[in-house]
Amino acid sequence: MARQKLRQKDDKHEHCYIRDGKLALPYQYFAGRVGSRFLIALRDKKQILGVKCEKCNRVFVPPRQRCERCMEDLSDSWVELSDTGELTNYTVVNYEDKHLPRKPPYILAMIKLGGADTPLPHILEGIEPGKVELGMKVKAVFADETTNTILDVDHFEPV
Amino acid sequence: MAEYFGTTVDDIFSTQTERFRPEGAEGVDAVIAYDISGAGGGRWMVAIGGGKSETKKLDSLPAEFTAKMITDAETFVGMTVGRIDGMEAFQAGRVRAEGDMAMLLRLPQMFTKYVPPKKPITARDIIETAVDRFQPQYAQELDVTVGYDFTGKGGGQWTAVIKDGKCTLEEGLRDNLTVSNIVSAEDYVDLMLGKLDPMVAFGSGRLKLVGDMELAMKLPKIFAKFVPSEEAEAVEELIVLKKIISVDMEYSTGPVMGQFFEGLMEKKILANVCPKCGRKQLPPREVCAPCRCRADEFVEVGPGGEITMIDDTYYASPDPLTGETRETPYGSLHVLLDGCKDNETFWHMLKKNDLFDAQPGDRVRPVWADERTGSVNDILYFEKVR
Amino acid sequence: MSHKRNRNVGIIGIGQTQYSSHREDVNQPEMINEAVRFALEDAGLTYDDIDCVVHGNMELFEMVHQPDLWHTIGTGAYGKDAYRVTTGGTTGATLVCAADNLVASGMYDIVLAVGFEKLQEGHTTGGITNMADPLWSRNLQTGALTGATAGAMIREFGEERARRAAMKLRIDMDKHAMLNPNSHRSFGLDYDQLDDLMENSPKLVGELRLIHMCSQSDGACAMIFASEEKAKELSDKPVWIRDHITIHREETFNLFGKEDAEREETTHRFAARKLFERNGIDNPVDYFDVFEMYDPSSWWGLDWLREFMLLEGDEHLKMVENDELKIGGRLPLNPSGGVVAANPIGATAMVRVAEAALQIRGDAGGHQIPSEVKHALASGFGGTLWTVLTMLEKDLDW
Amino acid sequence: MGKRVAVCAVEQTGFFTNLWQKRFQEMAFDIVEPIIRKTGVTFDMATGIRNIITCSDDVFDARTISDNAMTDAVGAHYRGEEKVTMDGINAIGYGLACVLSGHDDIILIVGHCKESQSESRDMVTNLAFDPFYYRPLGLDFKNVAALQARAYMNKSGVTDEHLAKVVVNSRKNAALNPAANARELLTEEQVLKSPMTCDPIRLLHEYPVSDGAVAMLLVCEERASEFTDKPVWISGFANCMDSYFLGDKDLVGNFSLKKAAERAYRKAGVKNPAEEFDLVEVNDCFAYQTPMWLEGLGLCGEGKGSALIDGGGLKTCNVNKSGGMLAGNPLMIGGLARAAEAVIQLRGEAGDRQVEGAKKALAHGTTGAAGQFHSVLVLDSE
Repeated sequence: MARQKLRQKDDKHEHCYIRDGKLALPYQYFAGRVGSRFLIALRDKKQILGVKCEKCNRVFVPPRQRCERCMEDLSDSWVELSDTGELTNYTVVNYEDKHLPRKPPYILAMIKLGGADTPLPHILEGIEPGKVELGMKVKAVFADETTNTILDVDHFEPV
Repeated sequence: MAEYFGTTVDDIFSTQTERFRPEGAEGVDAVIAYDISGAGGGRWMVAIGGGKSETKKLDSLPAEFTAKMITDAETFVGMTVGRIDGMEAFQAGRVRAEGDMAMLLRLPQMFTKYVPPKKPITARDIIETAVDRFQPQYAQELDVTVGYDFTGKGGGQWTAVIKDGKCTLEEGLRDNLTVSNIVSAEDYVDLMLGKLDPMVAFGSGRLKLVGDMELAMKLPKIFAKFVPSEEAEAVEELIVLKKIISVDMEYSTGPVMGQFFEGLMEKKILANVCPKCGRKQLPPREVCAPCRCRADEFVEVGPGGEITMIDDTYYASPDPLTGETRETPYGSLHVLLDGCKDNETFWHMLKKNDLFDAQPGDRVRPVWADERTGSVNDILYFEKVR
Repeated sequence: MSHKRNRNVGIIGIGQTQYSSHREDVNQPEMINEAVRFALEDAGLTYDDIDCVVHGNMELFEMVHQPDLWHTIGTGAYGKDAYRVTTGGTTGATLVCAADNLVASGMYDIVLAVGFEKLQEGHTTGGITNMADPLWSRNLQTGALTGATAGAMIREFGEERARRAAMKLRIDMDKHAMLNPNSHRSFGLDYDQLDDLMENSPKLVGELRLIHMCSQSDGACAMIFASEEKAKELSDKPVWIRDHITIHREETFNLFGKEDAEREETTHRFAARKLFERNGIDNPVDYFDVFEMYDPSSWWGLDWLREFMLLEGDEHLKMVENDELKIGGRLPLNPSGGVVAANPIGATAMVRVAEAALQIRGDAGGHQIPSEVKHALASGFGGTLWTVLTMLEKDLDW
Repeated sequence: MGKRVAVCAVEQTGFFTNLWQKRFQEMAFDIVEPIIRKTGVTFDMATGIRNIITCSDDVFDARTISDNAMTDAVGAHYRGEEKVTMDGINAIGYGLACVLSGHDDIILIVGHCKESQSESRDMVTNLAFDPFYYRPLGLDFKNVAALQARAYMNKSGVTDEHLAKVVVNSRKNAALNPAANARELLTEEQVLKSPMTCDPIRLLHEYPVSDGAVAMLLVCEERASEFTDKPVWISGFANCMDSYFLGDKDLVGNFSLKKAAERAYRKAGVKNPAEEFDLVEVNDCFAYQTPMWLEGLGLCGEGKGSALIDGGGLKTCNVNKSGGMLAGNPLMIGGLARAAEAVIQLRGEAGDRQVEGAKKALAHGTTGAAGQFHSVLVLDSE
């Protein structure tokens, strides 16, 4: 592979250089049985599932095998959540970066789905950033193509 | 045809050609022979070349091949469908390889993974386990008939007869059923796999119960929960997300390594010297580790020297900076450059042709790249002085 | 004689997952939680009893930045004090040192330590290669693979004897692994395969062959540590930590050159000598009843035995040849099967301590040493010949 | 706590937006060297430093086991080296344990981070999230902070104008601190006009990308006088973990900070935090965090962050005399840098920004998104 020459950022520092490189490695992440069930329901049935802790009486989303507070096993306590919910918080992301799912500006919101006790972060579209209001009703728009992640809901939009 | 893990060896080879990935096989010209013993085994060859691939079943193995894999049918299928660890099978001698091992290790790049066709669980699969799931302790004194009327696609009709603490299953619906379940075959599967809540199904009318409701409520106890069999488990989808994570970096040389790289560009190898112990460092670093002081004087060493150690490497490791897999075998070596002593060795690569010829004690010299950019690659490799 | 400490610390709970390369059924926190649950059950405690959680692994094996944050849902650290330590392969051993220090200091009474790795989620060899300097050695290194030790031993003891001893040790370890249901690898190797394996096991680097090398495993290990007072109150058979020592070394630029002319002592021997000196142990082979060593390959295991046990000449080869390292032998080495049988890297060095403690308790099951185990040694290995040694005792009588 | 542990020396590189001319190894050795020189400490196995605690992060360093790269630069060749990889202030907590356990007399702590090495620190912190639910949404420590900022501002009445005051105050203090990164004075108007990067967070509300390193020498009580005549005593340390999933927790509840503070205060015998500290260093990566963390630490009443700012409390309470995190420290050692400033102040070596007669100080560190994990350290000069 052809390599670029070492480069200097300024000429004040003798013998000092930068080499452009990467941190790049392959990964494969497993969602596990609990996560797979959630992601498959999302992908195949356009259904958003939560898990309910009977002990704490809370319905969580995203799913997790254990209740973080009381550590009860939640892997068999599925609850179907509504695909609409209430916006509880948001920010307008106005910077650009490779890890971000959209070009700026876009709205990152927290949405409490019907049936859930914990809001879920997701992208809000279909509304001017200046018009977003806490408490507004929003609805999931499912993605056409699956990524087997939470982005199988492509975004939420106002009802 | 013998099945292992629900798949045959033929199933796998019949999809071999369609799983070919030309982009993963650039520049490859190879014949891979397979000698697979045991029931369902046989001999196959897979030819790869010119951006194409061809698979043939053979009576006898080809005389010439790039690499050959020898194993048994069960192990082969198990490895292919991910139920047997290939490395482990290899280590334990259940798989043997002849010829170019590296070519076998490249196969996953050249062919996409074999995925066994999904065999979804049907209502019939589940109802046929009813007798096995019957729990007599909850059915003492019962003399009843339970009807199952599955509608829609994959539907059918069955009757479970419970009497004298025993359960039998018949096809078709009897008359005068004690209780009858009427539900679509699809919903029944979901109910039994826990994907559909029974109360929701009942409440919405998707599940109809006719007859003795009290008995209907007891059914989940009388018949234990359906657990998909080992084979059904195997096709359970577990989500995996593959990613190459890449973040650009600016690696600093600092003034010490910087001087060393300046030297390489001029075909000079510079070591820095510890003012306390006199240790020479290659490549130079700011600090002498044993003395915990700065080492800031530079001396030119080499460029020739004596080999102290060679690592002949057969395992292909990807270059973490490029992701490219190196050709094997290759040799890395430690050289005691002229002007250095003890452990003041220099780590680099050995010329490929010298790999099985050179040994510790031999004289070597660096072969410089024509275009030098201030990197480890400014020296192509060290070659034996003949 | 003993190393000073503010208060004694006992191991009162141990949990390990099955080690495997197939853990698609769980994500990272779920796998960790398995080990945590087993440790709590073992100790008869609940999450509420834990004061502090110590977490460790290597970020780039799974590429999760500060993973203890996400893993809180598996470790149960919510609302608790927490630390995250990581020192390469020695991480698991450092977790034990950290938990010991945190309890002995009086800062916490009961500490849970969790080491894990899900190597299946990353590229292990690439990840290890990534430890090398990006401007130099990253282009030269191949994971943790080197034939240098094999080459040196062949030069010292002759090809036949050295290769035979390394393979004999490999088969000894597999025999032990067959007795341990948690092993990732237990092949059922037999001594009549020795010649065949010596010739036919594929070469990785030089005489380091595939069969000699450790696995890439998924798995987690959790341990619970308590102050002397609490340990006596909560456990019938606490295992006491007597002392530990950590010795690191500069990075690899010249690691495999000749020995340092002035020092002429490896990190392993240096660590063992210092540890045994300050604890008054003259003859480690006789003193210890079991040694759980971090043996990434049979060659290293064989070579390092000489260093850790302060042996001279070919004493270590004789120990292998005379069956002294097998369960029931003079100094059983890795009754668990060792690292060649299972290597979830961030947990591996902790598993050594956990297995040594199980031997002292008499709870090792199928691979329990038949005679009483009172004194145990565990080693961790990482980085560029870093070492951590931990001494465990059955009785508080040193 | 029976026996005590002293901080006997502290050094910092000074913080810069891009120290491209140095490898991080040299950055570390630049501060280890003066510690050796000024205290006379050795690495003798019997009487000197046997154990070094480093603090760094593999992703930021782009090296697996990045402490492997540090061994020579921190003096750990043939000595012990243990890496704490969370906010470096926890290395002080762990160092405390090493000494109090009796295992070590002396601990050298060296924390480093070069945020400038990677193309984007936000890409690094995105990797702190799980791969399926949060990472694909592009969550990073900045946009999650923005969610927390909105929630906090709604609850507390802290306004954009208050945040401008916080930044202006940070810069005023930083101007007097030669080690600080962002030292140019700003007006409130400049802050109010700076672009909204992640509503309600403005560009000037963010800590600047920073490189640097901090080292400290911890010594047991019996031997502290061998190395300094101005020991600073660690009288309390604690930390606490909150929920991972953002929706699970009360974003503005300060749950883990309150718990960490309560435990640290108990150990240090602090009964009335609002009155006892002569100076306070809080790890404020974003301007809204200054008042929010002060509330969590019990230094002003619940919901009284805005009142504190309006009443000039940042000045009278000597909050972030260093300039704070807002003036620029790298993420991995934000809290460690806070502790360094507290030690410098308690030693009376803070020059133009010295708090006269400072005897008791609080240093705070945080790790994770929206303050998932907090650490609290109490230091005394007597």
